[in-house]
Amino acid sequence: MTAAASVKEVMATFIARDIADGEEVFVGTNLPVIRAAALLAHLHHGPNMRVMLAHTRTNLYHTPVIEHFQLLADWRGARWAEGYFNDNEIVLYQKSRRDSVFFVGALQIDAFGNSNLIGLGTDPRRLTLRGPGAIATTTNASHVRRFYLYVNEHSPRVFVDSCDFISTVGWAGGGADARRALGLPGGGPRYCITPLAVLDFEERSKRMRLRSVHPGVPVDEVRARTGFELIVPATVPETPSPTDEELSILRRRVDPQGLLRE
Amino acid sequence: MTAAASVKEVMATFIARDIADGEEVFVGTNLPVIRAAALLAHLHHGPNMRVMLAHTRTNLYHTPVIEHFQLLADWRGARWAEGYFNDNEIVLYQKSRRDSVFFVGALQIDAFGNSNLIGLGTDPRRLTLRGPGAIATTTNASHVRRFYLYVNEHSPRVFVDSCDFISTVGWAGGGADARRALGLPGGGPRYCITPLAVLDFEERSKRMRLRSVHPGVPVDEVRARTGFELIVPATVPETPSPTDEELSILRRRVDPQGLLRE
Amino acid sequence: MGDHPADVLSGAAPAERRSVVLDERALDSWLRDGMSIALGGLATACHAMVAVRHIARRRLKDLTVIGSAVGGLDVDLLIAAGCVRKVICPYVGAEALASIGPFYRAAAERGEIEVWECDEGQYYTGLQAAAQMLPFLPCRGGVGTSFPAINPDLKPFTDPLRGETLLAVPAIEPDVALLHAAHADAYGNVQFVGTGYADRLLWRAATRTVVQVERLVSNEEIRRFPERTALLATAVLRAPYGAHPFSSPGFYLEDRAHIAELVDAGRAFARRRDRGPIEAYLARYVDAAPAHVDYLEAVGLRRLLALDEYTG
Amino acid sequence: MGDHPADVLSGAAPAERRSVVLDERALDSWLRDGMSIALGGLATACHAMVAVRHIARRRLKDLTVIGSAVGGLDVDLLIAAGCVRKVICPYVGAEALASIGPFYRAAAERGEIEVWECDEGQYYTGLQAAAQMLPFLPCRGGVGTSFPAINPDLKPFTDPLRGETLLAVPAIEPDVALLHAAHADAYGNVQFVGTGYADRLLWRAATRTVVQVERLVSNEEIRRFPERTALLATAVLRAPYGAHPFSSPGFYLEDRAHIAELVDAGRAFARRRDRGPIEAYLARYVDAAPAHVDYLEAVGLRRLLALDEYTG
Repeated sequence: MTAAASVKEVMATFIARDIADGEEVFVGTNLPVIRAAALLAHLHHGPNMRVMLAHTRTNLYHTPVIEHFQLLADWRGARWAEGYFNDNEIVLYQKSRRDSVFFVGALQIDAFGNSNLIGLGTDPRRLTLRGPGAIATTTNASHVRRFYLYVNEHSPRVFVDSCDFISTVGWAGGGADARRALGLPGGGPRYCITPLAVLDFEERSKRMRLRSVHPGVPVDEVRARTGFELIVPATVPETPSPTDEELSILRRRVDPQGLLRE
Repeated sequence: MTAAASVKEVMATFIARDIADGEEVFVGTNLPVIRAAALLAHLHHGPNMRVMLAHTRTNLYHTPVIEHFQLLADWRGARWAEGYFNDNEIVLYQKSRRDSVFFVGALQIDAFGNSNLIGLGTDPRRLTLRGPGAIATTTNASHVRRFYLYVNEHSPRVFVDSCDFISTVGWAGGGADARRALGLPGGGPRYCITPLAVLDFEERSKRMRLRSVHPGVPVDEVRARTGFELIVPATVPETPSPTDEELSILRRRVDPQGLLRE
Repeated sequence: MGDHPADVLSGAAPAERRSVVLDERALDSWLRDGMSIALGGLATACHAMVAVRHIARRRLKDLTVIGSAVGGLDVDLLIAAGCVRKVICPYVGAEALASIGPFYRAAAERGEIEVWECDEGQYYTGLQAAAQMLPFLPCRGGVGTSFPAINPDLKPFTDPLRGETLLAVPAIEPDVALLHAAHADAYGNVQFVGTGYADRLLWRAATRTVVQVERLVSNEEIRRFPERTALLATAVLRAPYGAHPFSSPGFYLEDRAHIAELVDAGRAFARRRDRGPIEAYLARYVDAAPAHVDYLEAVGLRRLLALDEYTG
Repeated sequence: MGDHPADVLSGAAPAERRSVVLDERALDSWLRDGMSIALGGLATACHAMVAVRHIARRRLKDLTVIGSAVGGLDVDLLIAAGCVRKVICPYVGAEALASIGPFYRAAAERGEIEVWECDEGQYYTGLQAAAQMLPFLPCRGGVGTSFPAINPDLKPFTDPLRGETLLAVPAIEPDVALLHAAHADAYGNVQFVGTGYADRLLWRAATRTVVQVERLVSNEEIRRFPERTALLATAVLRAPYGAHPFSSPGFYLEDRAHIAELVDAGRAFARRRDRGPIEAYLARYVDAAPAHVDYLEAVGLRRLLALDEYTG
């Protein structure tokens, strides 16, 4: 009955299913997949989630259609507010929001999920490419129970042997104890979601491992477009597609404009 | 025309004249002299003072009569609010309120204006007298441009050679450099006001010095009721009495109940 | 991955948004011996007295009580009931009504409770550290004083950048914060009349927060003034007159006669070690009043209605 | 005692409460070369653009610009005008409208500006230190990363209590904070529509704070909702549409066409080192518009009225 799910709809669904009721999500602006994932989780199985939107906290479980706002500070997104928060409070007061579901973008990611938003080059005073900067990723990823790496491009220039700079720690030099050794209370990266696949971290070494490929993506392509040695199990499942119910929530309530189908 | 000023009215007037327009004052509750001093300064020459009352900030320059509230948290005192503040902000954010006019009470005060609100005794686990505690005096007195010591009793048990414990630093071991040596940015105690006299601190040694005696108080009495060697100049003036204008503001607008005349 | 809520939840999603409104009797599940408990309000206002009396009624033991920065007689009552091992509070008393809490003073002087000596700056610094998930935060207030000698948890250190001497204050981490506020909706959106003192910080620092409110309101009423929402409670308890004998901004003044009863009982104990008056007080207002409404009846409706801010 | 205001004031008390409302032309007295200037708002909203354009018009030099945590193109404009020596900001850009500020990127890559590399946690920690008058505050975010190597001001140290490794962040101390808000009275009581982002903290950290407002209101209107008063400004500037081309919550949306002009000028410079477009932009919107109203006329009334939040 519904048209086949797009790759972005598959990605959003995978993430949404991993978000539990009661957790805190930020309805982002710049990344439609992450915005859709947060709202799908909320509307599908998360009536008690804390939904952060335009520096307000709300609950949209009964909101028929959630308009998409392209900019973080678009005040129209505050119409549903149950409370306001100040930007500095949300970044500094980590204890009251350890269950925040956090996403980290990157220019570069290494085999242990360490990532770089600072820039490319060797001399930080003369970067060959000045990156956007770390925003809140460094501090949030140090404290939240888990976070997700998310990139729009799956290529050897993103997935590198070693980042030029590290702005967010994943599993540092590797090993399940790596973060504890650094004194980071956060749970670390759980998955890395790309346009080709879902990657996770092998339990002991915490090296990146291919968990599933999106529909139609060959395993070899993922391996070829990853710049480091990726752990590839004997059998790699396909990233599951949304159910009709999930797809209908996505297309009717979350993304009627079809940003995920472009 | 007006009846002679009471000692408490003289004390309040002395303090009020030392408070400049534009400064921040807390309208306290428990100490009528300090409350009256703050309001007299505001109504007499401080139209731009920040008046802190019941955890709100306001301006009462045109308020005909300012009702006295006996308790810090009496919400009726908030009726004039221009803004609210949280207790933790007022204590931690010292930079935006260095011009706050602050008063420190004490169980004991030594010759250099160090003071004690913790208690009396030798073993802190078994105080012979458990004091009320330091409230915010320690931190505020470390930062504000100046503060005042204020006591309701002038006796050798208050003015001691050495405090059993020090909860607020005055001039530490003495000397104009004592506070800088400790790294305390605040300007230190400026005056000590008692029911008998006003004391200040000799410029070089920062030892306590008799500055003026209240009307009718003999210099010898002050010396006798001070438990340490007080610097007494050859001539000691009398603490000036309020003008008719000041007295009329006190009695009509600040203290119609006559708490200062009891 | 057991830390991940998705693994914990059965996967069966609740159909609707859950109410966090608590039945008084369910308070037991939030409180136990040895806990570290933060009490909101300030001085003679807005203490969570339904919860405090519940603790006293249960005679919980060995509590670390983190009173408000200007701690009230809520702390004194818990000491009177024998619930307290340690007090973290820059002051305990009721200003003009009791310059210092009589039970607090007596217990401290007799070494029956441990006092974590601090001023408000050190106190808030420790709570701030907990809220920020930091092991400590630095504080200048206390340098040059007796605090580090009296309270070895306040450790002088040299700041790594400019070499100044500061005090390191360890995180003060309440297991639960017990607050009283004007109103909340069923989902834990709490709004104050007034400033809320430092209750927001207690919430940020505490693992869980239970808030008593004068009124339960609709979610729509909360959304009407979202800028007034101060915090998100883990649980909400409807408690009209729930701060009595203390004041509740916008609702009622403190009950001075009742507070005097408590203070007099304290003085009898402090001066003559006579526990008669406090035992009578506890029997009447705590033990014989299992529910909040029983307590209010014991106080009496006429008394309660006489506490109005403007006709009182 | 020269530090004591009573000695400074002539003793002659002003007869009335002073207005802190500023004439645009008086902005000069608040700003000078080499200053450390904090800019409020966030991303594409609520930047103090009247003040920012004033700085650009004067071509002030060697400024340290402390942008908002998600810094906008207000920072980029100052870099374009050659006013900036150093940027303290976790991000500079306009999200979907410009993933990174083009002048910021070009100047940083060419080493023409110094970037104080930080994330939001380190940034807010430094401002918090200034507000608390502390030489530093600790931060966990950055441990295990390249930040300390790139920015030696972020110094790893061992916490004196538990021995954890943390970063010491020095106080970030703005000489002046330039903010934009909804309204204020003549005495500097500032209220926002919306959250105010982190403007309260910039105010607490800064030595002085100048606030542009959409509306000047009566003191009585401020007292009607005192809980909404966010900060007390040192000076207030009436500036309707004063955040343009950025949005002002409750008043207008960002002007995307105008922002595109600026971004395109930036890209011409970044890609071809062609300063033509930005010089044309500065000539038209900055130099030829000495007063805010001149700027608004250059933008055009039709354009301004088309930025409405709900009919737009």
